[in-house]
Amino acid sequence: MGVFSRRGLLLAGGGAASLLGLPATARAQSAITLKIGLVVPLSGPSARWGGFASHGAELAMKQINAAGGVGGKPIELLKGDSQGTPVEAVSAARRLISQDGVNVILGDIASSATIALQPVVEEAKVVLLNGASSNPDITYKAGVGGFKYTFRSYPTDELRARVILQYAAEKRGITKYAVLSVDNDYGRGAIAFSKKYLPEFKATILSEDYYKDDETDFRPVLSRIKSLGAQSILMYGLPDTTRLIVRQMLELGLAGKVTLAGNGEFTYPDTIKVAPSVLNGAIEAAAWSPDLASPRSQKFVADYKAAYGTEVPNVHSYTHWEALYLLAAAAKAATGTGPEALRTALEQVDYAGATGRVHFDSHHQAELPMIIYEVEGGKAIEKGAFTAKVNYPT
Amino acid sequence: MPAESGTLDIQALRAGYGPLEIIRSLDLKVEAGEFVALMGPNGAGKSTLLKSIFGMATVTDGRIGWEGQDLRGRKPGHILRAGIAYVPQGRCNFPQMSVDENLDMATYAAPKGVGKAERDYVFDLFPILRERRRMPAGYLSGGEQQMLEMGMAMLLRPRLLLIDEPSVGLSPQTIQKVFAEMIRINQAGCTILLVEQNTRKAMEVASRAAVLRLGQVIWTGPPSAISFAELGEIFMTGRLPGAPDETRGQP
Amino acid sequence: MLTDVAVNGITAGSVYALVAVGMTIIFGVLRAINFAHGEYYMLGTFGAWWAIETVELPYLVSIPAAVVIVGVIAFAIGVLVMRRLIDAPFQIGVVATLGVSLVLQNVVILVFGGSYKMFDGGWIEPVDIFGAGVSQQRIIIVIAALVIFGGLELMVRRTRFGKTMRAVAQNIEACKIMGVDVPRVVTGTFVLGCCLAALSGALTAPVTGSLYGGMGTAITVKTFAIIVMGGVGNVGGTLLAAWLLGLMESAVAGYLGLQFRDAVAFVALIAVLTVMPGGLFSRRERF
Amino acid sequence: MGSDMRLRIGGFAGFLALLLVAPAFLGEYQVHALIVSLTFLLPALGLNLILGYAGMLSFAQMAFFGIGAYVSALMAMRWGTPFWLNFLAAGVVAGVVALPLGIPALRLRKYSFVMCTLGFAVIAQTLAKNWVSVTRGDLGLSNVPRPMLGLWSGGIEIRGITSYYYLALGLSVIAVLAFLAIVSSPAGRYMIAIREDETLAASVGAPTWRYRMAAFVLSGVFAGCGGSFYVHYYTVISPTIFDPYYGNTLLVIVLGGGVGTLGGVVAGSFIFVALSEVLRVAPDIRMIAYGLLLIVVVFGCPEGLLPLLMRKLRRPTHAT
Repeated sequence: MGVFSRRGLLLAGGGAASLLGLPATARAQSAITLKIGLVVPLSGPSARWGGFASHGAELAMKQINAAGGVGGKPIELLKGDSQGTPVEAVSAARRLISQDGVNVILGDIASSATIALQPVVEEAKVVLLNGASSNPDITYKAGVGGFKYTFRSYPTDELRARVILQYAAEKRGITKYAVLSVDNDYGRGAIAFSKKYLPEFKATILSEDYYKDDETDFRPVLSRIKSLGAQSILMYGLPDTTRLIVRQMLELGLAGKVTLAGNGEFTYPDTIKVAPSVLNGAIEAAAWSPDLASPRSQKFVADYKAAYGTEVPNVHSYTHWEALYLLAAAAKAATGTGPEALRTALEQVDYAGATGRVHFDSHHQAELPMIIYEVEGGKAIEKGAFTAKVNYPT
Repeated sequence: MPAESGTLDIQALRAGYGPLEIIRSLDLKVEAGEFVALMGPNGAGKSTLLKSIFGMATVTDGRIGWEGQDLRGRKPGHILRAGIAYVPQGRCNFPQMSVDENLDMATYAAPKGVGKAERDYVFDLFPILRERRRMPAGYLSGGEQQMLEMGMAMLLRPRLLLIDEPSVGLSPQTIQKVFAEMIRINQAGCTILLVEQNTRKAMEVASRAAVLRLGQVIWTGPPSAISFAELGEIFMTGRLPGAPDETRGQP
Repeated sequence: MLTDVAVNGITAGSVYALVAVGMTIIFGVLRAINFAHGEYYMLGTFGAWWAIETVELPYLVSIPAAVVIVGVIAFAIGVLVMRRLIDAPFQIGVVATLGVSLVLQNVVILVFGGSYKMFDGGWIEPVDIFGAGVSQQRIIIVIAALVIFGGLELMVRRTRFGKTMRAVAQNIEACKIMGVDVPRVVTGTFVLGCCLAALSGALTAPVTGSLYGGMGTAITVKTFAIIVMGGVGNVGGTLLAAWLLGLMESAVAGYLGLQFRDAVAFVALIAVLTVMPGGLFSRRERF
Repeated sequence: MGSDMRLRIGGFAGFLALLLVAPAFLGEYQVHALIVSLTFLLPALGLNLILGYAGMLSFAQMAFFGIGAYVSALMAMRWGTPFWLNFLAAGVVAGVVALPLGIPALRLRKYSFVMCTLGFAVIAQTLAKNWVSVTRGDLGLSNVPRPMLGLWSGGIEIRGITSYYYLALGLSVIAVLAFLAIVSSPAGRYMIAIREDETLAASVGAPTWRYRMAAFVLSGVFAGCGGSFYVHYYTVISPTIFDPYYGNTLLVIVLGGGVGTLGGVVAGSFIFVALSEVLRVAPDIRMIAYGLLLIVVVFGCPEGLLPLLMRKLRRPTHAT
């Protein structure tokens, strides 16, 4: 990781706002018609993630089209079910590309599915925009790394892992961790990155546990963590499971003794409500949070809740929602109408999203900030946004 | 059709399992109090005939007359209540339930269950069952289990008892006992229709034999009217020795 | 730590036991592996959640509501699907119940949306037991498991329906000959088994906290291991096997690491079957 | 019998001819769907062997598929070995792994065996997740090289979808021939005898356990080889390969197509993959419709789709 810069939190993107506000015909001359294929799990156990993503993308489509679409032409959004598996994801994408003629594939959430999509879109010359997968290989191998049509508008877990350790060490003096993360590429990957930066902050890991995404009983592990005397649980986990874990921490009397650090919606009001005494002091690095002060983000949360009853958007809702605006911005700026034009436009895009400026590096990885939150007195407090360049293996 | 108590009158019966037809236009009449042994080679349709009567095979055509009503299309529960019981081939009890519980299950079809009198009737028929009443059926010997099954069938005081191969897997002495019990049951007034592979034994006890071949009754008459050799000939060729081709009716 | 392991093991095992016993009695009468069993657990959770969120019933009332809802659904599936499995070869049961599982899971996703929901309700305040903290809800689950197993044991031994269930499990042909309405017994047992899974779902929802359409799959798989270890069709054995698995998992998760926990059930299963092919507890005492 | 045999051979030849020319008339997506069918065909043939011919339902099939995929990917990535070698090695390793599992498991009764093999898949997944130094754990192995059709190194690289298709088709034809050779060998006939009546087969001296074992190991070989093709086509392998999704798809193909028949399994691979693809027109209700179809199919033709079709085809010839 290269330059590590701290800066103030970016507020609402002026670019995006103007994009919405402008009369639809004003820049219509060369806009690409966007036909987007959303490939996410819509059935089976993984549908719990795909549900948020498709809600977010559908909301953006409706909003953009209501505002006149892109250059006067509406965005089309077609869904394909991947069930979170490579086989289904590739089948869905192939159908969307060759039957429906989409020019963008948005997805998947599962990294293995996204990786399987990369060669497919490359061959078909269709842009693949990913807003949720965390496997570093996806952009190590993209852009100058090989796959010219793959883009990821989601911050890397390497950045996340580092900022958490740094904040915890510098601001809170935490150096003794127990790992409890989800047993998938996201949880395991984030911990692997954390291990890389542990020496820098003189931190150690006392124990390491990974849970299945349908795990419901954490009591044995929490009992052990309690007896080990860890200061903090380093957790890269699933939001719904986080709530379960904090409940069980409360049961076992860990409140006030061990804090949470990492990511997994620790700082969402709904989570804090479950066990405020456990979550006091919890530190989270988030790509986005519904608490984000940015007006653009606040409006998104309000619109989303209005559209889907009481459902609170999660980070996938946000990234897939924002992805459509990002694509719209690129499509407008494109010179020409072919796949090459859209790809080039994305490479050059300079877009102001709710969390900050989106710009893709040479590996088509968006440079996005991580926002640090800390729970103080039952409320999540923004502690700043951090960005850094990724150092790619050569 | 006169409603005669204990009379079974099967006419032009066609039956089998699903699309497979085994009984092909079969006629058979059994009078009250008779002890009829069904004989014939494997696959002749003997067991299927019993199952058809008891509502456990697919009957496609014909009539199963019983005391004036047609049993065709009826379920076993109804047939039991109509006074017919069935002891199938192979084990037909609940091995992990006690003898008492087995007898309880046997009264499932009775409208109000069965009282002490019926139970005592069965225990008097088969005294060994009284001694073993708390023992799981699976612990009984093969002969005792056969008796339990006959006892279960007799519990509802049937007027017609269908028995399929009671001697399979039993020792000669036990076979002797089982057959003696059947004769006693028959003498007590219960009509019996027996399928038995042990032809010699069956001919000893039955009052009438009926020979089946390819799903039809091809000969019937008292066991004394047919010799063993002749029986074998029928099994093989479907004809009585010396008889013309179309021999198939009643004598 | 040892107390923790024991307390955790028993509470987790009781949850498994409630789901598994339903599967084991269904297996007993049908000789069919029910791949959709976890879905009834899921439906029970959703039923309780729906009753609380939409009808605004209190949690205590939402439990019987969930059981009744699932009972009705199970009755329909029992009549339409499960009855047809009585005389069918076992492969038919595999595909049919897989189909049922797909339908139930994805209808729930279609109706309620794919994203997970949070469950509010129950009593999750911790209580101290020998130095280990346990929520009240877990104590309720353990008590419920004991009461239900006691009740089931009484039912299968003493009642006419219970005896008939055992009879169907032991010799289905004999039952037909005795005039037993086998389809009705099968449907009844199926509904009972599904209601037990639903009850478990509603009871554990407060401690699992979240719910989503696909949550049943994992339960189904683990339940398989328990019913085989307990001796298929053995009610008492199921409870013991479930507790034993709960304890083993708890020990492995506590001393080795959570990531090895799911393999425990199956390593134990394979080990048990290598030594005792009939399961840990006698198969003779079916039910 | 003779006309039946001719019908079968004719049917297969016609079907193969159709498959050979298919890409000329189909779009990339449809060709891809055919590749998916062929990808499932290999493990399905293996499942058919153990289930249809030895009468044991195995869930280990997808574990063998995954093991084969990992072996093939690792060989290609670490040593740059050619595809044919990876393919064979995947089959051999999967078969070898099947052996120690079969020793305890094949002594068990039907249902216990089902659970045991299911357990094996869970254990294989745990291993894939935790043996990070080899499998990279959950990150999985990505950018697995495309198949190299050379004698040792270099050679032709399979790239476009049509080339993949013909590779898959070629491998499938070999697999089908191998399957035919196995089931028509004396060992295959023993397997059928065991399936029909185990006690009888044992009483006439057929070493039932040994033939079951052979069927189980061979089922592993088929699955392992299938995994090898899979990984070189999708270029990614992660522990999710051991999830129930794949195993369930296989079961549906074999049981829905016609268990214990070769044609049924071949037809099942195409019919059920096609069905799941056709239903993509309605993504929201796709899996509901698929589930309902499974129920209808399984009760409508319990012995599988192909036997039913064959009967429908044959009936008119009988009538004349």
